[in-house]
Amino acid sequence: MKIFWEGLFKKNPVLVLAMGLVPAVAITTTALNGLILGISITFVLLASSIINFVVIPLLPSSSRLAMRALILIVLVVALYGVILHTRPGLVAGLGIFFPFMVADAFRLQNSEDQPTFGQVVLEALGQGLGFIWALVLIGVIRELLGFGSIFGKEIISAVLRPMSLAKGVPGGLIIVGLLLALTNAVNKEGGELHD
Amino acid sequence: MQVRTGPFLRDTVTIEQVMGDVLIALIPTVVAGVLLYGRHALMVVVLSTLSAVLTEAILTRAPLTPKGIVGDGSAAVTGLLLGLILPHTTPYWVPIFGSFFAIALVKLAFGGLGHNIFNPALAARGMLLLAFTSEMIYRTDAVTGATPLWSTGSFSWPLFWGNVGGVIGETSVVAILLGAAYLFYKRHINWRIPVSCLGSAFILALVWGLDPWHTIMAGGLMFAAFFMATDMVTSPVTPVGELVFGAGCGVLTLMIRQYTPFPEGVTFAILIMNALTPAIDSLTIPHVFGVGASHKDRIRGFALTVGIVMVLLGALAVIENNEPRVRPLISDGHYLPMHELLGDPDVDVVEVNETRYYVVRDEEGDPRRVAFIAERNGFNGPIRFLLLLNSEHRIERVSVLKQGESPGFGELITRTAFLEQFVGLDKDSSFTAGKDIQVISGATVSSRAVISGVERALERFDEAFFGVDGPGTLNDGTFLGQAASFGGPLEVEVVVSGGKITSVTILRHSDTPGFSDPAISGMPERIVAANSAQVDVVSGATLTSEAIMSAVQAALESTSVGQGHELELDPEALETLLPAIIEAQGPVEAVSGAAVTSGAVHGAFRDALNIKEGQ
Amino acid sequence: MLQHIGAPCEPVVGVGDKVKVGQPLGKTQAFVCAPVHSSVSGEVIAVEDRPLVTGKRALSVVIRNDGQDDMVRFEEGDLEDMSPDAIRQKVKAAGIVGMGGAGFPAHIKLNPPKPVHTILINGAECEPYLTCDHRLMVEKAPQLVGGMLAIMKATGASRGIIGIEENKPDAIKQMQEATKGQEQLSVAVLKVKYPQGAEKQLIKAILDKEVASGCLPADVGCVVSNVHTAIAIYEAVVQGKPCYERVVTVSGGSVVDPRNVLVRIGTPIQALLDFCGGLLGEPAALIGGGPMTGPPVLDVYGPVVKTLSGISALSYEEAGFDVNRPCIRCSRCVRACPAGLTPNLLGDYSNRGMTEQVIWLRAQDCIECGLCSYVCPSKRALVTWIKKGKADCAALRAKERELGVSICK
Amino acid sequence: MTDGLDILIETAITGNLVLIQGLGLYALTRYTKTVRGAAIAGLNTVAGMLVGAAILWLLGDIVPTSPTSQIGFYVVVAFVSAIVAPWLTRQNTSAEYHVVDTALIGLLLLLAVRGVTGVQNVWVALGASLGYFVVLVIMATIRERLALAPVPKAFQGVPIILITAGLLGIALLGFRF
Repeated sequence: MKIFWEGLFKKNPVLVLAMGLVPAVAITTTALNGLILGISITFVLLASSIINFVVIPLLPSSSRLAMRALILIVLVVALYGVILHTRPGLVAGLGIFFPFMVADAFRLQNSEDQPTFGQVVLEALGQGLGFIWALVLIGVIRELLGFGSIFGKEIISAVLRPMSLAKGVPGGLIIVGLLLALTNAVNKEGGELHD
Repeated sequence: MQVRTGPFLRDTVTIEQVMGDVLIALIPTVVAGVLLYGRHALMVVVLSTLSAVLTEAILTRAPLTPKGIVGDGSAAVTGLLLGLILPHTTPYWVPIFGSFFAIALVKLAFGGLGHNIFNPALAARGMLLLAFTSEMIYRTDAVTGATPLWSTGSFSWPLFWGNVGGVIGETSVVAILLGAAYLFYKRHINWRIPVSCLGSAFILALVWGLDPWHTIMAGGLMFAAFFMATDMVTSPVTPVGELVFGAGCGVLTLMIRQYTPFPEGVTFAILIMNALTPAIDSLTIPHVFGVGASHKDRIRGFALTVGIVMVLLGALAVIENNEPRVRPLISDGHYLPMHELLGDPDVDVVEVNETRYYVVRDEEGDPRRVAFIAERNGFNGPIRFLLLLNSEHRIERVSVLKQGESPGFGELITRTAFLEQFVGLDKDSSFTAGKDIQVISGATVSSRAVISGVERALERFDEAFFGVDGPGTLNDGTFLGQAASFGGPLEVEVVVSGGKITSVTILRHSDTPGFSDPAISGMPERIVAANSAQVDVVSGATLTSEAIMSAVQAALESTSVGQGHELELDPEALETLLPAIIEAQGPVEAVSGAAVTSGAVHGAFRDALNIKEGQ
Repeated sequence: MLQHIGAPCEPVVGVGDKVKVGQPLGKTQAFVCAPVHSSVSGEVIAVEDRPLVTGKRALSVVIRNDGQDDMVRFEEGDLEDMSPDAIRQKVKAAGIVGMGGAGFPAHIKLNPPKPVHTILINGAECEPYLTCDHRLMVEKAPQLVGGMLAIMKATGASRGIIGIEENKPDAIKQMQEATKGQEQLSVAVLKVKYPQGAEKQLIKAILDKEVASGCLPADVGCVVSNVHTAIAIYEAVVQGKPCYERVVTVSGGSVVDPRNVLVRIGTPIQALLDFCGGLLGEPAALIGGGPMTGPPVLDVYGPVVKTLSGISALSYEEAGFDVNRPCIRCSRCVRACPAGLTPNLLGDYSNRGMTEQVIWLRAQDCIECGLCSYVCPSKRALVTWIKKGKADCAALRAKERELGVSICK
Repeated sequence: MTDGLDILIETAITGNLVLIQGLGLYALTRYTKTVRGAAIAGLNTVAGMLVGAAILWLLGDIVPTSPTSQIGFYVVVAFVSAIVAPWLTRQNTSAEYHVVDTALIGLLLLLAVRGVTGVQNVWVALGASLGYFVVLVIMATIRERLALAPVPKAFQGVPIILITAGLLGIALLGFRF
């Protein structure tokens, strides 16, 4: 269970590990985008972890890396296709950068073999949910500032006019940067960066 | 005894003195700004300075005594500089928020004094420009309208003394030079950055055939060259680096001015060069004593610098002279198979306001299906698109016919996923970008251009077929009209006799004398001659001209619609409407209770403020 | 026993020995070394480690002065008759070192590795506050000319130039008179500028030649000598007098009666200060040397050594200290640096021990003049850090040599 | 020629992959500690972009037309290029880096949706990779200076990099304001 909560908070993939920056900055301009993206990533992570758990041990070690990548690509592209065919309007909002989650999902996957199936699922779920809440938070902030609304409902347009900067990438970079700093301050552990 | 290390003699200059001297050097500019713009400008400057100083004191947990609050004085400099580069009409929260941003995020987050990468005041201004465009650009743009930044006029004395509206600190060249002279005298700045910055801009302006004096004196370049680019913390420390930095600022400023209609390129140019400063520093470590032959090296270095600058300028000139060639998909609407599109061989061609409408009429002769081609300026020149309306005048189809947007970016607007979003909308629909219509990530500007273009095209269509009639059916009489100009309301009296405009008199205006004069004297003649409110503007006084036109239009509208002769301008309505128009880049819903006024303002600003906005 | 750069001397006297003024106390066979002579007559009471003014300790010979001032007999010589080698021998025997502060043994300097055409006498005072060279030029101009001739003869140079800053008109006049009739000698008037007195800067100012980094003045055909050194060489060669006394400037706002004092080597600083009327209260800084480059005096009972050109006792009004506020990158230090370095970066990197960057920024070319710290509005300890950085570089180089590998390029 | 030059400038400055498009942030935060490291990482990605563009140029005729399979195709090309690139530049950084950088996928996706053909692929890739490379190196020089600065603890690491990038993005937005 610890592994689940870690992914959710202490090792939140976006706010602590600083993964998924591209989805957060380039795509999550609204809360809805963040939610869809988070759900998509959760799905991809969960599905790929399960498939990996089953398939990867059967493969020779030399081809595991490529195989994992391939599985991810197939999953993401399939998901993209599904969204495109069911809700084409969403794609315009998510933009063409949707498949970027491939890279982040790949980096998030623990390459070491997981001991049990349950742990694999829990980790993927925890990270996915971590993605969801972090991306929705970022989306809410940026939508509020950029459009004056949350999930499409107008909130502040009467008081303070929305600022277009928050919608753009530079504004997104600054907002996400501030959120990360805030997390660091709360965590008190300082920004550990693996470089 | 405490062990101290040498040297035991120190110059008496301290950080406080440096900062104090910069503050002193800014006094003439503040005085000039306050003299030109009055109390509000003073408040803006004071507020930004105070909030900068307080922000720093609170965030660094300095003791909140007067001394602790003032600290080393660097926050005051940042705040004052920021105040001086804000438009004088800006609301009071803008300087406060800007100063907070500058100090907290651009300075303290980077480690405080001496460690910031970007010039805090400029970064804050860049942020404000992009985030709160209307608060920042309203009057600034008016200045560009009135100051012919690109005209071929020669050395302008009003500009030199500061008789030009706009940003508080950037207007009076004399005051700027006074302050700069003081800094030179105190040896806090040296000639390299200002000279190379202004010099490169000057030369580039000559190369591009612009008026060089105007180029360096208008649009804040002068102020920035002396007070912003020379900011010690964010500019290189090496002599050669300073030259490179200054030249970069000048060249980038002009490039940005060329790329965008916005005159404040210098803000962004200096920010870009700030980011390059560490690189410039490490590439231009100065000549070490005793390493290499000095004289020859210096000459070679100089020649190399000149060479590189020349090559750069040459490249820029080449780019400039070769406007991006647009390869249209279909070069002209005439070749479109309109009959097929409309599904009816019986097509009327109606031309209204230079737009050609292909109309299939129903039994009563009203338009049933309509196709027409509209244009809108995108990121890279006009985007031309075809609109197809169904019998309810809702959009049936939008296709982009011609665009010159960046391959891979702006070009995405041609994708069906984007254009399909318009289907079913009509002129009463809301067209908010990003909400009603999803903007394409990576092609925001172009998307917005299409969105506002479609919206406007629908309005025009409506005006053309169902709107008020044009001139020619004017009722005789004397009418009053009003419109907002950049100095305040402008009032005209229009006399119509025999269905024609016979005289136009400007009753009242408060625009800057000198700049607006050509328009005040020239426009009535033109309007009478053309018998229309829509005439060419007087160059050099664009905004005033526009205001006159819209005031006349308002007067004429009151005649044709038959409304009361007196038009009351509701200042409050104006306040809320103007920024909204600018923000939305197009018409907004008229403020209730001030419908006519709004219409007049619409007319004036719709085309005048053809500003491409950022994201 | 260590009053110069190079190997220390070994004492040749023991406790209880009677010595006379001018009698050698220490000798050595090492190449870069100069003997030390007694400055008083009396009895040796100890040979032990004693603190120097800088707080460092060195092997010292302690002599109880009997007040007799018995001199050893000096061997007089005639410059005309002597060979360059003989001059060098006499200079070596007299124990003359560079008296401007560096303390490089003079006889080695007189034997340059490359042919020399010009000798330069540094009449530009090394530091503000110090005036001993100035006074010497005014008072001992003939001796200085003699010293120049001796150096020229020893080095085979054909030209002698003495560079004097233009704010010392009396010295210029004296020297012009003294060199009258000597065609190979001339006086160059220099701008007043710190650090004009540094060797390479002097060459640049007089001859407009830059001595390449890591090279000696001899590489451009020069030998540079201090005024005091030249006079000591003259006295050693012509009068046979060993180096047992020197002129020390006692100056600064805290000194009651600032003056130049001819003082025997080994005199405690305190005695020197007392001679000048003592101090007005506690000085803000007591420095052995000039205020720019001199080290702080940690022991006022430390002895005067051959390289001590002055004592500066600065009052609180005139002295400045490190505060180390953040660098505002005003680039004053870059513009001031006579060596053309970037002290702000160099200081930061040195302070953090980033030796690779320190080497890249050419710390070894720093002449430690202190100008960067002087001009710094943030009062940063740039020189101190750079000195540390230079030491780090040297240590790294030594390690590289030891290991035979290149740690950094 | 001017066409090419135009594309170069548009893609390098006004459509900068990192600062305006928000791609390649992983490399921006992880590989910019030293200028050398940034240059190597940048070089790898640049090589990958060019290889990818070249592949697209060569395979231009067989690119699938339906959106889903098209994107799949491009992602695969991106992965292939990413694996080929370090081998080309002979600059291995880490196993992790073998995979792919978002900027690489991003560029190829952008190529995908823009529908240009032939050698223009390479022009766009050249401009985009130039802009990407320069931003990476500049960020490294800025970080070297920030290494000397007392950045508040909470801001150390990724946050200050993102904020710097954001401010730099604001600066570049001046070109399309």
